Amino acid sequence: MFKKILIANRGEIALRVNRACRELGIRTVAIHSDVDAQSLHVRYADEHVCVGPAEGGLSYRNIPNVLSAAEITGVDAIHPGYGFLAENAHFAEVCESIGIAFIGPTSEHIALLSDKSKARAHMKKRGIPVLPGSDGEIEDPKVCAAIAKKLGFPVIVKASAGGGGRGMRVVWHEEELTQAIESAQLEAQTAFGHGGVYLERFFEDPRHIEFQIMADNHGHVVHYHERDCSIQRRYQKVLEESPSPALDDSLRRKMGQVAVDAIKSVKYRNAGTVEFLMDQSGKFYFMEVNTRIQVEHPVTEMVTGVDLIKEQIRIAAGEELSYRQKDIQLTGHAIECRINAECPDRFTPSPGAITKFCPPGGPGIRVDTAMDTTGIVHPYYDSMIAKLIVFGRDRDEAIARTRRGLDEFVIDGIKTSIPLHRRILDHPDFQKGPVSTRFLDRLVALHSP
Amino acid sequence: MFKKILIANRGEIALRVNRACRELGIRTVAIHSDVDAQSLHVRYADEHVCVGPAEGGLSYRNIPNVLSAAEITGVDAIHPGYGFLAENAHFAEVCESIGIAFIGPTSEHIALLSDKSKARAHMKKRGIPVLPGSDGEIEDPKVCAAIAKKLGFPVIVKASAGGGGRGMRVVWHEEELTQAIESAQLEAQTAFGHGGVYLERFFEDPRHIEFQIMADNHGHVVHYHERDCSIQRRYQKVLEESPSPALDDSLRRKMGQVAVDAIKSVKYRNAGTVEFLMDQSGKFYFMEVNTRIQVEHPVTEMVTGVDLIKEQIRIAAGEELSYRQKDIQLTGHAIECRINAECPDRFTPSPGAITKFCPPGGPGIRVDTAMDTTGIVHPYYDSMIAKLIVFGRDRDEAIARTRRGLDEFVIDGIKTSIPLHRRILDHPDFQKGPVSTRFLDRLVALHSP
Amino acid sequence: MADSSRREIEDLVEVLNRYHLTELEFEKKGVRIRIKRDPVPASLPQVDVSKAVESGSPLERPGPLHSSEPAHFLTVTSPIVGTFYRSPSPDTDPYVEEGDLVKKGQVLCIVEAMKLMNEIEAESDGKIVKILVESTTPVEFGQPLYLIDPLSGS
Amino acid sequence: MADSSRREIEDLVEVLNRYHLTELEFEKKGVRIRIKRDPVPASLPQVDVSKAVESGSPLERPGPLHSSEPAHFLTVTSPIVGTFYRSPSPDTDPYVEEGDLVKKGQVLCIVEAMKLMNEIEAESDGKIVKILVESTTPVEFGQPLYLIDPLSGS
Repeated sequence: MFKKILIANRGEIALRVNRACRELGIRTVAIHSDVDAQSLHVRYADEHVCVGPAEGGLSYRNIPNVLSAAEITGVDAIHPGYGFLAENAHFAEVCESIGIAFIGPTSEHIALLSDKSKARAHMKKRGIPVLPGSDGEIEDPKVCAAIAKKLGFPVIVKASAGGGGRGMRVVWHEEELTQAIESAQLEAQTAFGHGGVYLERFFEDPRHIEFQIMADNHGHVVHYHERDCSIQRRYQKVLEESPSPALDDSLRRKMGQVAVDAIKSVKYRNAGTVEFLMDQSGKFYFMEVNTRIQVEHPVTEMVTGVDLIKEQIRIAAGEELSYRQKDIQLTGHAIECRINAECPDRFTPSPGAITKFCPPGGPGIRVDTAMDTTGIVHPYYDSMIAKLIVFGRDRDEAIARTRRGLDEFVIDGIKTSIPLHRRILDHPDFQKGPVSTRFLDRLVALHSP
Repeated sequence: MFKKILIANRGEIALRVNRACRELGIRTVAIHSDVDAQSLHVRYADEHVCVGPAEGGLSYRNIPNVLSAAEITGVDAIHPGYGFLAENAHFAEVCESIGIAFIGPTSEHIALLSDKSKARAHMKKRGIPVLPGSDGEIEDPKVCAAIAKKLGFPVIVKASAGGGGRGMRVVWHEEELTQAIESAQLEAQTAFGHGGVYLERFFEDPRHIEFQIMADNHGHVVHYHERDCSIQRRYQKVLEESPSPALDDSLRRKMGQVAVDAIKSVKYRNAGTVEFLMDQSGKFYFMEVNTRIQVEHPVTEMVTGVDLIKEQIRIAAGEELSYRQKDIQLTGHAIECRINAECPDRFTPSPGAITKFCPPGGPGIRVDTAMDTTGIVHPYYDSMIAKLIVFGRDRDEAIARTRRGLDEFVIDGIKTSIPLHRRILDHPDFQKGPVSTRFLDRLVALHSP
Repeated sequence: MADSSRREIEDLVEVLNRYHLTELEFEKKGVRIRIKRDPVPASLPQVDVSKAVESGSPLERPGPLHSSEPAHFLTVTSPIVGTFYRSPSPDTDPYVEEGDLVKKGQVLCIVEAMKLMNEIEAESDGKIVKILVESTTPVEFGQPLYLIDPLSGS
Repeated sequence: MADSSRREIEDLVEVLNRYHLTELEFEKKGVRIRIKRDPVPASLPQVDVSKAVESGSPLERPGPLHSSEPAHFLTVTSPIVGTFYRSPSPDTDPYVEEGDLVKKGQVLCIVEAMKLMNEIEAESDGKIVKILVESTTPVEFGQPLYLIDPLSGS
């Protein structure tokens, strides 16, 4: 097992990894930007190294400084968290080359799976159901138009290197197609440095279902069942739950097996998420594999009792998976609310000083945050300041308890998305069960000032 | 279901009950003494009534004022929590007589089971294994001596009305017997207003194992498996866990059945705990029934996923138990640390102002407390200010995580028992497994200044 | 402005006047009212302003109240939880009215608790300055019921 | 205004009076009350102002630092994370010593990161007042390495 791990992140996920390390008896090194010197993730760590100024590109994403920090502190491994360097194949590769374990998949896995178009082609070849679409990237407008007509409008143009809704265009009519492709290519080129795009059929009211996967270096792969992440605002996840109210046991088993097959087909290692799009009829299609631990991993931990971060670390250290598929049972229901520092109506960031931070407590409540009893929300980083994760014996109890937890949560000094979560949880459609990824955009449109 | 419940308590248990009510959509009335007017349990409630001055006997135990508060606020039911009026048969009786539901057993159950000597005799008659001892209370010194000789020294003198170690005397030699009985009688008379005592064989290194029971008004009784409360200081529980490392599945089933039989034999209702003493060989003996929800109920909630307080409320409202025995599965391992405001070496109370209170977070951590980000520990009440309850997939993980939680816990301004818990959790004997109720007294003696 | 708000403000002004305050802020359920008045103009001529300025120490605590009327008022509070009644029964007169002089030990009201009528007595001679609770209202322990001016009674 | 609010305000006034306060703010469950009164002028003339002034205000903040020398010193900080070396190789002399005069652009030390030697140069002329880190020590971003007195260099 590793003796010392550098946590190449900040905020709640840095604390989350720190906690896993402490429980495993592993020493920790925090990195931080200069404005984060007093942050909780720094205070929790055994050692800490300042790696640059406030701006993430110069500190948390600064590969030479992060690796130097790993070298001067003599760590065995680096946990990248999510965001920053977590899906940077080059970073993983340099780690491998200097003999520091990157807690995640290999650089080849990241490279293959971060190219959405290639991943799609690979999965299709292996018999994994993918969304109807183009074979690989598209160039020629005429070929494009033919594919689109065959798929039937609307279609969606997606960037191969994309993520988070960038480089995406929905096309409703043939005459809009060429322009949509060009603008998506331009946006993708600007955002990711690679302008390649591909075509898929567009579903208007899909659900977003993803399976948590773990694979060890000994050929074992298990899934920890699904998360339903259909509550999104402009392709950004807002609230997640497990299990999905849209799945029954038979569909769950089927999708779980497909997810495991997809992962096995690339000989994947460590934690990953297989994302599916599911239509109203229950048909599901592979979308992509996320090659990192995800923000919403705690809902899976709540319903399976597994510590996914510890499992990641154990596997990276060469241990075997500590569960077989049959040991992984779903119990109860879990919901996660991402609490962002933002105006709940206009979604503009609300950085500043938190004058009082008092999380809820009692049964079934878990809070992951890097806030102390007070705190600072810097404008340089992600606006998520806390995750409220709630367990209940069933979905109804989880919803009632989440509402109770939101009511108890005190965050003074800044605006947060707590009122938005209340609106979601109070909504009869959400309470009833499955909603689509467009539920929240519609709800927000109704309330927009 | 009830519309409004008065919570006749303060501190963390008042919040615990409030949370259950909120999740059930029931309005709450807090009562409070004048020094508690700003307390969190008051702020969380929908309504609040001041019932007296600081001293508990004049406020929280003031039956006329508490019942008047119930009347003027028009509640359907009263939840007594633990302590204060929770095991007061007279209070339960008056509630019954004025048509306000007492969330707990009937006054007859409380009266029968709070007389330890009568309860013992009752259980013996029904074939429940009880500790070898006298049949009922003892008076005549000569009869006493004969019984004691037959039991074999050491024996223990216990007050019928006793609890928490008061009115107890261990007698190692015959010549000490008469004096021990007299002093125990005197202490019992002073403390409980009833001087009756009885004799039992004394075990030197027993374990304290108790079963959580729930019984509805329709004849159903279930148990939620055991809690091990062997970590005690002078008969006061300090740390509890579930399941017990001393039980295997077969013994667990056997004891669970005995606990259910004991409860059924008195046609009990609502939540209760059957306490057993277990010797080194695994033989177990009925000790008593606690007729209330207990401080340590959360460890059971963690490993069964049940909300015991909500279940209490549902049953008191006439609903059936929402679980059958086969539905109640043990998953993982849970530990509770009672965090007291006290000097960790001398165990003297440490009331005062908490200048900063920041509980731990992350996976598997639950904190039940009535402290805000700051708080006041009044000298008038129990010194317990928080409960750290931790879930792990197995005992090793639960121990590692509890240590992590204790390390994260920030309570500034007063002294707490956190260092004591660290000593317990760091101890190899505790880490290995079963220890006896004398483990902690020995550990403390070693460290005493 | 709703009538109720108007009434609330007027109530607050009354409190401001009665207790010789200079500022009063009251916030409840999203409504915030703040009223302010110049420091007591009536007494101004008697104050030697120049000296006041000279003295200047910000740390100095104010001395005993200049207009000391309320300071010596006694508050009769409820010793129990229950329902407050101003009269022994619905069809009889109240025990006392504002302005009445009362003797120590005289019954002021009843607080009913658990069907028992508990008589609350005056703890000293004095004049009833204000009745703070309406009859048949629930009261909690320590809740002020009457303001008594003990000087007026002597 | 509800009776209970009125009662609360009056209670607060009582406290204000009793303890001779000038301002009191109270917040509870969405209700916020703030009351204020002028400090009572009656006792002012009795204060001996001259003594108050002589004694010296305990609130006086200390002025700017008496010994102000370091204020104009420049700190050379590490622009990267790595290992600090005072000399180009183990068997050569350090680039600079305390007391040395340096020119802008002159190499002061090396910070090694990922096997790369990064030369750190002086940003202005001056005298090396203090070397803050020992050779071969790991340094983080922004860590002070040298104190330079730019005046001494001019």
